[in-house]
Amino acid sequence: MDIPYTVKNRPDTGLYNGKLGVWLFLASEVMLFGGLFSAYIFLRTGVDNWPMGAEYLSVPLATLNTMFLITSSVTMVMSWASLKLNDFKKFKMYAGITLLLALGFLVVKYFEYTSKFHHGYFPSTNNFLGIYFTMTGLHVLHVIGGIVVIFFYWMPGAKMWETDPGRFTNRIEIVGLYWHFVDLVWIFLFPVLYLL
Amino acid sequence: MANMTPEEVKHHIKTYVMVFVALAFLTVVTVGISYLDLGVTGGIVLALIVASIKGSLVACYFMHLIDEKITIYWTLLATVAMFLVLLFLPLSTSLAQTQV
Amino acid sequence: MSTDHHKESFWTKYIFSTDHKIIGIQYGITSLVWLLFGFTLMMIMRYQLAYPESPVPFIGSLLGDGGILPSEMYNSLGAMHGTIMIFLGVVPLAFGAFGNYFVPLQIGAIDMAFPKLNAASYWMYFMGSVVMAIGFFVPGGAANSGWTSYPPLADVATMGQTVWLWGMVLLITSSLLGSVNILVTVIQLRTEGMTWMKLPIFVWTQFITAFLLLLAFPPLEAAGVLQLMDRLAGTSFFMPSGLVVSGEVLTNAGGGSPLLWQHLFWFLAHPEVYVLILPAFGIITEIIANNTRKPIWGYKALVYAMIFLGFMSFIVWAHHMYITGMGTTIGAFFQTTTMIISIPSVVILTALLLSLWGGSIRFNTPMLFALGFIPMFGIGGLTGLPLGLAASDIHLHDTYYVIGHFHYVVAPGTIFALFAGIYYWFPKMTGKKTNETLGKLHFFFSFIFMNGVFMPMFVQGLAGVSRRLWDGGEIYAHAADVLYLNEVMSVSAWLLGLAQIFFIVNMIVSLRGKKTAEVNPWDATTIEWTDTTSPPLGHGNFETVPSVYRGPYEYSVPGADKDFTPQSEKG
Amino acid sequence: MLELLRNLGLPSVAASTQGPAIDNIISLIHWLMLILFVGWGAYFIYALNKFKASSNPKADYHGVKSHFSSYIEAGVAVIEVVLLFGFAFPIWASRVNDVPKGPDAVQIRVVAQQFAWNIHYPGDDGVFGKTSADLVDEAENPIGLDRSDEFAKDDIFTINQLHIPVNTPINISLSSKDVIHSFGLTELRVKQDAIPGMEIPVWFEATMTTEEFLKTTVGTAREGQGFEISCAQLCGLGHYRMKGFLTIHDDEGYAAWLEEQKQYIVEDDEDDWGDDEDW
Ligand code: HEA
Ligand code: HEA
Ligand code: CUA
Ligand SMILES: [Cu+2]
Repeated sequence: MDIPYTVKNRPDTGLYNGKLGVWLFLASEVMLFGGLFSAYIFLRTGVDNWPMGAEYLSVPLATLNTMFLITSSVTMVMSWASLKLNDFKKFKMYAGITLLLALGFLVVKYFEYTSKFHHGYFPSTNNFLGIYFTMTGLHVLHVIGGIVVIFFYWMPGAKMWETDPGRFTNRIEIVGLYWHFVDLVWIFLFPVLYLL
Repeated sequence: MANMTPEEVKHHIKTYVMVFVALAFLTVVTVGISYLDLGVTGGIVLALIVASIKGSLVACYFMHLIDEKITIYWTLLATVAMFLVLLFLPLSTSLAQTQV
Repeated sequence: MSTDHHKESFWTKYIFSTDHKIIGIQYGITSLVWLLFGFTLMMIMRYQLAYPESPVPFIGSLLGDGGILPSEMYNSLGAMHGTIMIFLGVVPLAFGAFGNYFVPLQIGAIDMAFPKLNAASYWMYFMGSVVMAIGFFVPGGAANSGWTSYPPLADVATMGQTVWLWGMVLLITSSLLGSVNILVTVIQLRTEGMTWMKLPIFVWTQFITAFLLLLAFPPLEAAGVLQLMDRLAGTSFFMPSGLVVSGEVLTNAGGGSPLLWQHLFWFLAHPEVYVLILPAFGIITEIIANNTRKPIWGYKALVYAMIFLGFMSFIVWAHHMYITGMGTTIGAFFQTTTMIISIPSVVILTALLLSLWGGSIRFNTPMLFALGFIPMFGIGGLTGLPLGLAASDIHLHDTYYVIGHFHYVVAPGTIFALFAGIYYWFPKMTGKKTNETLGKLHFFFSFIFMNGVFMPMFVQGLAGVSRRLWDGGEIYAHAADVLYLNEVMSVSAWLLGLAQIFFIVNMIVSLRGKKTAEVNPWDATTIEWTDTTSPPLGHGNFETVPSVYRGPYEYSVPGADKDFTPQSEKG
Repeated sequence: MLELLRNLGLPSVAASTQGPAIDNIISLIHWLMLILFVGWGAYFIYALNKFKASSNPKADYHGVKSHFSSYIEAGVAVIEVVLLFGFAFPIWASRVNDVPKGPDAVQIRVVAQQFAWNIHYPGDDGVFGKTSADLVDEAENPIGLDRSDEFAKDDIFTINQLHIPVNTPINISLSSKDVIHSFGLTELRVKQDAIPGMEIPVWFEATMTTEEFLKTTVGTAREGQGFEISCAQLCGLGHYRMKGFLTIHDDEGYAAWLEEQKQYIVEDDEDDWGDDEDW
């Protein structure tokens, strides 16, 4: 016997299990980053002089990264829409671009981090850098998680398209929701850490 | 989003592209604002407003929140409420802390 | 159907199973072992409290130093007792075991919504508990800054604290997976006819509990990450500048705040206490309805009270922090919310009490534990009130009064409810009956000794004896009058430990006995009892999934031929 | 009720101006608790007996129909409102807002550390000298007082010995060098966390001298032992022994004590005195 509503929507809620599940998971993620944002505000208001992000950080690189993530978000949603249109090739293309952009994000982040270390800026230098490394570090872990999952459905997991296309499309929608959330977190991290 | 016609999907795709353009534009705007000298408070407020607009665009269109099911709205409503509590209540508590 | 097509090996069937019933039992066994262990730690500590600085018998040689429990180890055991009881004992038992096993059965689902995730959350919990156990073997011993882990103490503590934090990260992740699973299961997999207002209260409590875990735990995870950064990367999120610890000026950058941790911690830990009590309410409600043979009084009031309780629990946390120097407005706010949150608890208890009226009460073992729960929770809840008013909390904060308060709600409260649940559902889980005599002995002795341990705590607390004192307050003059109680409490605790032998023997004997239990031994109405095979393993819990036609507690319906009408009965 | 609570351990003296108010609210709320518990307890036992299966074999589907429970719940809510507005808020407001700053009040700094209470008086000039973490020397100068600062010259410093005058507002500014401690004066119903990085005011006015208090202890288990400072917050392995002593003098006694302390300033700083053999 199979668990119901993995592909079809339950009539009264209009949802399939995975979608509800991922939204609940994202709710907890909101609270996780919420805890860190709360810490940020708390620490910042607790001291007299809080450094401007731009003193330590590179705004151009972060702008580039913002663009990477925004674009990857749109390609992610396009890859799902392609599946909806039964166009598996386009799905492959868009998901591939998403992966590339995500990797691009990581590469830029790598250069950002190493250049901080070169200048002798470490998490322990001050609380601004501490919270910067913690928040972006956690975000990077989320990006890496996203890459792993997208890669899985791009290569080995894509076989499911042949056996169970409805379910595969749903999975991509779920992965997409997660990926947009990662983008959304960055949309807030960017001004909060770099610009204020 | 389980049962959409191809036309609907195509229509959606147009929206995605538009949202993408808006997001890119707003990113430029935020960076631009940060070079203006608006003072700390002004800068923070404006930057956060822009970020919220961007965030809502992503949530509403990419994540399809604009027409989602009631269950998800309820869940998110509760989450947002707790999120706001988490963000501001500790702060107001510490600001009211008795100190010499 | 219950049986799978292919033969499963022992490993896939019992160890890496994705069947919610097996996972529930895994949770149950692991958490019971931890409960026993956590209790053992406390029995050791109680020796030092009763007879300060005398060698502990039997296990003294493990403690070093002539068999006397050293004060730093006392702190370790105390912190680990709290952590283990709450995060490794009660939550996994109440939410992991009972939730997993009975939520799908009670709503007529064939399994949890995400069986693999379910297994993952058990194994995450298991790993978390292994990590916690490793803490005892690292240099400096296990975490010793209290279960609350307040920095800066926890920031500068020995390595055990780092292990504790890693353990917590795993446990939190496990709870998050578990709660997503329960929520989706309840929302999506209710069988036909099982509308929200026909859900058994037990399912409601699990549902609300899952919400609390989902939204309250992540901030603690964030806080845990920050504390790990403080300890491993040298940040100073929780450390202000210019600290001088043991004569050394710390070289941290400073600028952090110890209170930040307290906010993030209590943001979880207050909702957490309702995580401990809500499933208990659920179990108690099932058993009371069943053994009074009448519907529960005020079903709707119960449901709304619990939802309200869940919401409110997010905005009362700073009542643990009055003495940190809270201002007047915020103080007034938190005192008010704390008083408000006591009202739904009163409503819940009132509904349970009124449910007795007009019943035809059977006093079997589960019912005895359920009835014991009510006044015990009453004492625990009522003693929360003086703590909730900042003015009286000035005197009572961090004294044994607090210890007494919360043990009454968690030990003779929640633990009794869990025992009640175990006795009640044992026939369902195993097809076997437990021994009533042993069960009743277990109840009466536990009841007496629980009170023997915790009642004197209020006296010590009123006298102002601080908690977490290695010598039990011996050096303080204000404790002199009430010091003799330490021995009373300790002896009660050991006798309480002995009383558990009835339980363990009962479990072993019953498990080895024959499958003699009927399908529905208690004549209950909820649909887990309509199931014909007991216990059916594998996905698929029912021969045919029942549809639901009526409320969960249709006992003694006028005009019906039996005194219970199952939810799945048409008409 | 207060008598009952006293018999149950609540210290029989509440030796500060706020103490009686705190005892009062403790006893009021215990009234509420007792009434609820006894009331429901009586009902509980009555119901169990009346409705046991042997005396009531057939359960009643409908059960209680009256709404009296709603009145009880409303009643509890009303009493809680009264307790909040009538008692809890005012007491807290006075504790937080009435901090005496003027010259009539005695100003003291208390700096907690593992596992002792450092007490710092401003001396005759009424101004605390500068302190700095870099000057800390655990043996000689635990609070890092900068004796070269002109305000520091007359500062008095003790370990674990807090001396105050009776019937005078005392304003203690509380902080900690290392971890969180909690400054508790049980008999005065005073408690306040000492949090590193923060200077939190605690104020009170003692209403009884140590001498008077000692008379009340005659014949009890604590005979001969005066007021103490206890640490209420877990602060490490020595938390249990972080005890200080509070001595409340009459005005002359206090002046004499201050005078006596001055001689230690001139000599080698605060080294070889203070009852630290007791902690
Ligand atoms: C299951 C756990 C649980 C529950 C349910 C509660 C319930 C409550 N708690 Fe408790 N609490 C803890 C667990 C719990 N608590 C723990 C673990 C701590 C300490 C943490 C630490 O510091 O380590 C703590 C500490 C704690 C404090 C901090 C004290 C301090 O540190 O100074 C406060 C202060 O407000 C408080 C208040 C309350 C209140 C107002 C309730 C209310 O919700 C209670 C409402 C209930 C009632 C009002 C009962 C109604 C009774 C009747 C109707 C009568 C029935 C009578 C008969 C049947 C005879 N609690
Ligand atoms: C759920 C939470 C919970 C539970 C159930 C308990 C249960 C008990 N606790 Fe605990 N306790 C805490 C949570 C809990 N405690 C916390 C959070 C603290 C604060 C820590 C800190 O200061 O940081 C604390 C602190 C604390 C102290 C204060 C220490 C101090 O301040 O120095 C004391 C002192 O007596 C104590 C005693 C006890 C006793 C005697 C029990 C007894 O009731 C135990 C009874 C246990 C059982 C009855 C379980 C028996 C199990 C079985 C029989 C299983 C059988 C096994 C199989 C079949 C495999 N506890
Ligand atoms: Cu200082 Cu406990
Ligand atoms: Cu609480």
